[in-house]
Amino acid sequence: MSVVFFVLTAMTLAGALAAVLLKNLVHCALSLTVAFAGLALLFLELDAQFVAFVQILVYVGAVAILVVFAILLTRSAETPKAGGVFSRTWLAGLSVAAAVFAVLGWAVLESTPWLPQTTEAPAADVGQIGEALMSRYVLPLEIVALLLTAALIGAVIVAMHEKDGAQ
Amino acid sequence: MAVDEGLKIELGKQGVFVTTLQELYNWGRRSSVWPMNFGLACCAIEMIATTMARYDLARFGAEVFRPSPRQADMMIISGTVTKKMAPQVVRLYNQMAEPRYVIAMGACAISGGPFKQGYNVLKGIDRYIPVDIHIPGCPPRPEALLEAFMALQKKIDAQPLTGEGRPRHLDADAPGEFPVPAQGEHDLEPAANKNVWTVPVVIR
Amino acid sequence: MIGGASPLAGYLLVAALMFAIGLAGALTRRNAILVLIGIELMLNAANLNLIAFWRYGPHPEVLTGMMFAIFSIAVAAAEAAVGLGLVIQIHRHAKTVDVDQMNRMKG
Amino acid sequence: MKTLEEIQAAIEAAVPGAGVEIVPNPAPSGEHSLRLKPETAVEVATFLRDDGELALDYLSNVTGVDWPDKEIAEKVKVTRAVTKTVDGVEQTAEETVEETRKRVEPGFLEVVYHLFSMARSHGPVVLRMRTGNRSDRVDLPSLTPVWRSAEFQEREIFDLYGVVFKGHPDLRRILMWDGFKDHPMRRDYVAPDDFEYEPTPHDEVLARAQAHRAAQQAAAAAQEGTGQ
Amino acid sequence: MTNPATEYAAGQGIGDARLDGRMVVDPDSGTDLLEVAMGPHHPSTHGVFRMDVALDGERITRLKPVFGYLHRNHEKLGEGHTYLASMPYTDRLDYICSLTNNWAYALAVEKLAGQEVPERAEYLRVIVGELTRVQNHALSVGFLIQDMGASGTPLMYAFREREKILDLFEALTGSRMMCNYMRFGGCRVDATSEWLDAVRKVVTGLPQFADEFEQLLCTNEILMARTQGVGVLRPELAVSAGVTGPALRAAGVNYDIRKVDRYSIYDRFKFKVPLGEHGDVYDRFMIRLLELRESIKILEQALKEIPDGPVMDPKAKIRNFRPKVGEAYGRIEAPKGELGFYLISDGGPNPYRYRVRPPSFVNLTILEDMCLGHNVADVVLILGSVDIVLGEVDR
Amino acid sequence: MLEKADQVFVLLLHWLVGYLPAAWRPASGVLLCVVAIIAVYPTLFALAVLLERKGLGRMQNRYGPNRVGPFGILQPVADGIKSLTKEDIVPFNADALVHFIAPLMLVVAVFMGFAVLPMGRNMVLVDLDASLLFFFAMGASTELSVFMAGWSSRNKYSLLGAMRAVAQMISYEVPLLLSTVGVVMITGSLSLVDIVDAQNRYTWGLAHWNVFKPWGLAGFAMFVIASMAETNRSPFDLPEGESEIVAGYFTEYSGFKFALFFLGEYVGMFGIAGLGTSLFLGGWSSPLAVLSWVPSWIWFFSKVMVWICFFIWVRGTMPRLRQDQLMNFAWKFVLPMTLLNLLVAAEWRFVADMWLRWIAGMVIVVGAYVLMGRVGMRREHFGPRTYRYAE
Amino acid sequence: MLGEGILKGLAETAKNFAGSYVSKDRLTTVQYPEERIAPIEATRDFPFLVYDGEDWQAGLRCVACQICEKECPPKCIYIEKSKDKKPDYVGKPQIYPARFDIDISVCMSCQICVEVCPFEAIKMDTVFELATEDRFGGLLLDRSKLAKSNEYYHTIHPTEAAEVDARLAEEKAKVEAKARAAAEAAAAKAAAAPAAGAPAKTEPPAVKPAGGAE
Repeated sequence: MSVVFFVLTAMTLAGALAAVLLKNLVHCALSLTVAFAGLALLFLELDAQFVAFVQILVYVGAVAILVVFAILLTRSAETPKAGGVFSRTWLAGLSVAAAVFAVLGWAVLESTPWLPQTTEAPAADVGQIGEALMSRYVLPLEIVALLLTAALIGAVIVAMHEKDGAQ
Repeated sequence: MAVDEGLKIELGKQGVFVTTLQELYNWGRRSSVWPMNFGLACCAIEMIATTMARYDLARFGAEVFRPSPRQADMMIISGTVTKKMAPQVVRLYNQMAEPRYVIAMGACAISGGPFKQGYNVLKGIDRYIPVDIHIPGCPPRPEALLEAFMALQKKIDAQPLTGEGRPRHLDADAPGEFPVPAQGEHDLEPAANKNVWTVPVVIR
Repeated sequence: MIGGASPLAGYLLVAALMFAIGLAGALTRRNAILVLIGIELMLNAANLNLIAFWRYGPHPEVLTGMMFAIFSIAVAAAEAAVGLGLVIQIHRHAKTVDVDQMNRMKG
Repeated sequence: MKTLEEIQAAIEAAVPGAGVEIVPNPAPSGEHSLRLKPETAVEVATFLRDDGELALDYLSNVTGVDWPDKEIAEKVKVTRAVTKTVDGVEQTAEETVEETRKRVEPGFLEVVYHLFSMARSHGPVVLRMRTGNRSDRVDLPSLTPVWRSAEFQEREIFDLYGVVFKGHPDLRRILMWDGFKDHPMRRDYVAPDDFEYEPTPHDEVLARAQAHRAAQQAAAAAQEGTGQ
Repeated sequence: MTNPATEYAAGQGIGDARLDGRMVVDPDSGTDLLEVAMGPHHPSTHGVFRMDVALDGERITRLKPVFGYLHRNHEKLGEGHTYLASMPYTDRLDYICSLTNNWAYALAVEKLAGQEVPERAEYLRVIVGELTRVQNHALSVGFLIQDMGASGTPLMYAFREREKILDLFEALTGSRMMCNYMRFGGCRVDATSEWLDAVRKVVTGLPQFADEFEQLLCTNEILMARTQGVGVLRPELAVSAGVTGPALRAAGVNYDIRKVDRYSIYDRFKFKVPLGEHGDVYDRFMIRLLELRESIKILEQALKEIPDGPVMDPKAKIRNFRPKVGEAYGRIEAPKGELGFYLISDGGPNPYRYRVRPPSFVNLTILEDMCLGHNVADVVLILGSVDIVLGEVDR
Repeated sequence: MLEKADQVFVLLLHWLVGYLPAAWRPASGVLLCVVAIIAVYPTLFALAVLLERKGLGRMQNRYGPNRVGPFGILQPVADGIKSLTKEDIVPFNADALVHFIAPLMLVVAVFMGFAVLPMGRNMVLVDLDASLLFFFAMGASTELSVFMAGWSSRNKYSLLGAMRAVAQMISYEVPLLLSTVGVVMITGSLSLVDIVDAQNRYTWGLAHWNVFKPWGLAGFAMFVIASMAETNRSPFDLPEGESEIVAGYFTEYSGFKFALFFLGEYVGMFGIAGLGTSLFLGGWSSPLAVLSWVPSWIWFFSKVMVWICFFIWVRGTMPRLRQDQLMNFAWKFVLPMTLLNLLVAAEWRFVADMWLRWIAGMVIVVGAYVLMGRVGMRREHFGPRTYRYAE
Repeated sequence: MLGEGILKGLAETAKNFAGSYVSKDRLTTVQYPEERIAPIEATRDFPFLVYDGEDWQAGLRCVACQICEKECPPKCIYIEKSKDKKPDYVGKPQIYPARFDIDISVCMSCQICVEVCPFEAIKMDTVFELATEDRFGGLLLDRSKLAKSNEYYHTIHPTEAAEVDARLAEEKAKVEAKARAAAEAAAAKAAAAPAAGAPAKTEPPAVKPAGGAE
């Protein structure tokens, strides 16, 4: 447990909190990227270089931008809501979330003594990951590839303007 | 800041070059004057000609025509300012970041020029914004613009950073924004900004 | 401090907290995009768990946790794309992204 | 190309009651023009455009002209009945007297159209129309539906002269700003006075500059007075 | 791309001077329209010109040009000045081609007063007029490519050539741009034989310049992709809207006033009129380059045939010039289209009515029709291909 | 001696670090390298700006800046001083924090990329085994800063420019990434050091640069196109297309923040040029075996500068594309070509016969290029025209 | 083929780039303050008043006929006639301009004043380096600033000046011939010609800025 860990944790959690609490949606999205970046750094701290870079490439480079585009396209950043930013049932939602956190936290704390203590960094370079992907995990890889293609096509179709003739 | 001229020359002879902060600042300001991409009428063509191969304003490092007033240092009012256009010109000037300079290029920009008797022509842009250099001519030759540019450089060079003749942006009391005239039913209102434009007393 | 006992516990707590924040966001915000953001946060919390377990787990050389995280990121990206596409489409029809108002069945 | 008289005849044949007059032009250019009645102008214009032989498909130029009210002093021979007492008997006799009468001929705004044919490469045919007066009867039919090129030029005439074109699709001010009130090309337009500093004034400018100068000097004197 | 930023720095955003945008909802389509005002100070509106544009995404659904930012009251001033004093003002109409403006005005006054022009003066007029056309076309093509985002290279080449021509103008008339050269009944000064030799030298170099320009641009894929099929102008609409000049001929209508009116001495020269087929921006661009080459041909012939003689009608009066009562409309094929002057004389020293029929103003009538359905980026190109000069549009 | 010249910076570093206590050495070594990078690239940026202005001038028959300092070399310095001292305007309505962070974030992200570029033999800050991925991850985060700049300014043109920039950068990131996959496939590594090492071999005195192979050539061409778009260089400089949207996303920026954008843009160019050099042009290796004595870092930096000069040359010649054409070009031409290139790379990998793989590779690459070019031009209905004349 | 035109264009710019180092045609810049374009004789910028002889006040050709003032299109000339008369270069007593101002901030360099001047008194100058910070003082030229010698006129427009001189000489000869004839006819009367008044002193500046030093 180093100082780095606490700093990164603080950054990540602050980003996450800001992302759900801020009023301006673009600010939410930008805080979300802070959370993502913090998470990527946590992955680096956990010796998972590859995942960290993928996290930045995918989340910061793509998902955050997508969110931002969606916000601009739906113009939700500028229209202040009449009834505030939170849902009518916010209390219920909050209590559910609190309950979940309580359960999870309790579980973690309870199981602490049994958790493993290994500290030496496992070797996981890109070559190994590649080999694993092509051997043991080739089936999931292919399925994910298929899924991604389907999702891509789906997203395009969903977001595509209907032609005028379709109406 | 106050290094004796004679001492400086003496040091220079011995290979020691003294540059004061003021000189460095003025040198930087004067060597990198980016004009705004802004043209109004006939003179704009001569202004463009000045940036072209024959005259090459770029030699002075001033070919970086910025389309955004925020990044421009100099506004060349090149051509007739009409009353319909004047508010926009003032607004653009207001949008520029200090230090900013204005060159009124050509007769129309200075005084309305040949068109001054027209009902829609502003009689000189210095009724609303402060002008640093005036170039007469209709239109002035490209060389005249280059000369004016060098005159502006000289003017910048001569400005002390403190005291009486300091540039406007270092003077806390100097106005940073200039009121934009409104287009009234018959004329611009007001017809001139009294803080900028002091009508000379005519001895005649 | 608990973290001192096992670094894994610290990560797990962070992940739990982040999951809770994401859940709270998804459940309490009115804007559909914010709901998606909350879901992303939850997914990321899960990823953190996966990586942490891989790192401190008994068999890191098998790379299971890491693989899981990679696949999860890929799927999450696809999910975000489709989800946001849906939100935009709903906005186009219903002229709102307020989940409280998205209660009509027809577009 | 047909002569103007032939064109006039053709118009009369095609549009009965068109009432087209020929306005002569004494200049060496010899470009005489046809004066249209506003009521039938659009029909006549359409005919001129569509007629196979004339095919005036190209409207080049639209001009506004302001003819202000003219004060005309003319000598008129007036015959009037005069009661005279001749020899104690009242007689009514007719007498012709020459007298100078001043009358104000009402001015009008005129619009001139120059037509050419691109298909047949001939022209110009000049059309003119007049408004009733310069103040309230200033509407004329717009020829924009016939020739698109009139669109901006008619707008300009509306802006600068104040002719209102009926049937124009988008009649707004074009050169001056929207809040502007005057029609500056009219001959009686008074330009705004901003001759505060005139180093080389002439004529009326001189007069205005002097007025400004006097005011200026008075102000300066007043300031001096308060200053001391 | 719809755009949420409706408010910007109050009165101080850059957008404020350039555009004044608000969001309106088109009740018919239900989509959001974005209203943008391009100009009056916009880097590529060729001066102070504004276009009020309504955008559906990036597609133009409405475009209204707004004029008057350079309205210098030319016509009003013309009515207050003598016939002669208006001549230097015509220089400032289309300030790129002052000599053709001089020519059109001189032609109109000559028509009004019935004056003759000596033969040598006619030749000189043709020479300077065609030189003007060459430099105007080079410039307009250069500006068009500049609007397309080239970093100035074609414009620089155009200006390189223009400077050579301007040197000729200066040597003949004394000024680079505002020549004030023609007079009613001839030209102000005679050309020396050295000047004519200098013109010959420049004219010999022009084809090489045209080649270079074509090499640089004509088959450039980016240029073709951006200009072909953009801003199509149908010939019927062009005729109805009174479009003249290269824009009309690019639409395929064979109408060149030099051929139609045969004014001056154009019937003596052999030259052809290039015609476009598609009427798009690329055609207008190419027609200008081809016309430039035809102008070179005219120049070569005129320089060969120019006779000796006076350049001024000895009967012409410079001062106290009072034409008889009447009116006249004189027009020429200026580089931008039909430039006409309509003069009414009441017998006084000043024209009673002085009207300019500016080609670029009338050509702008169809700007909206050409732009509808295109992209914002195309508007800039279409406007560039119409080739306007604001001095002439607003007068 | 030559050996020493080659390793001069490495030796210098070791010598400097040698003075420090052993515990501080690794950290201070990294710090020194970072300082070196931060010092070198802005200098190169100044040089490139001057080169661009002078080079463009020469292309346009003029001199370019030549008065500020001898031959104008102090021009960038003057520009720097001016920009530093210029008033910094934050628009009244702008989001001041985001407005402030955006240029910083751009510059930081752009500089991060240099950490993995091998700038000479043994001259790499961190030799990650996923360095290519790292570079792209950093490149991806610049998009966000561009968006932040455009959005926070609260100006329509800024936002439009930012949207355009982001859309363009995302679109071209895909082909940019895919064009490098061929290299990764053949080299079998994501590490730039390994990739350069693999090219540093010679046959008949000629280097084994990837660009000399069919898949490398096609990949290189696509990489060049995509890199121009990625760095917003002409003819893909739409986000700052001044004829349409003023100055794009930095319309509202003035003074030092604007200078940072300027810097970020050029340093980004260096980064991508360095990456392309490492991937296709053999990084720091010399083109001919006989020239191997020239220090490796000279090769690297001169290749980068040549790349920049090419960018300048293109900028001096081209008009710019339109937004939709830009997108179409990315998705309908560059992307298919890069995908096809993967096929060629695979063919190269698995066909053993020397001549067959050469011929097959060339045929596929050239054939596909010609075919797609033709089809594309025909579908968009453009091509040279002829004109008729009337007498 | 796709890319062909682009390559052609690149070749063209490369040609110009390389050419700029070898050919003057491809490096057209004239580095203004040091180098100048060869002066073109016909060039005109702003008008000036020609004087003959040494003393500008005595030698001014202008007789204040005010034709140029009337004909000037932008009305930038301001003339006040003198009350007295002074002998001109021929020796004939003439009215001279007591004040002759040209506002070059309005002047459009159209040369009409030169054309209409019957006395060859006003000509066009070639000086264009007039940029000034002082709008009111710097751009309103009075007699003293406008007067330039005939020699100067010869240096800037040699051909034109020679023609003018020839024409003037011819006129002078004519005038002299006439004068001789007149003198012979009325020798007695001619002796009593009134002497011209002393020339006016140097003009005070026409205007001064409101907050000026004066």
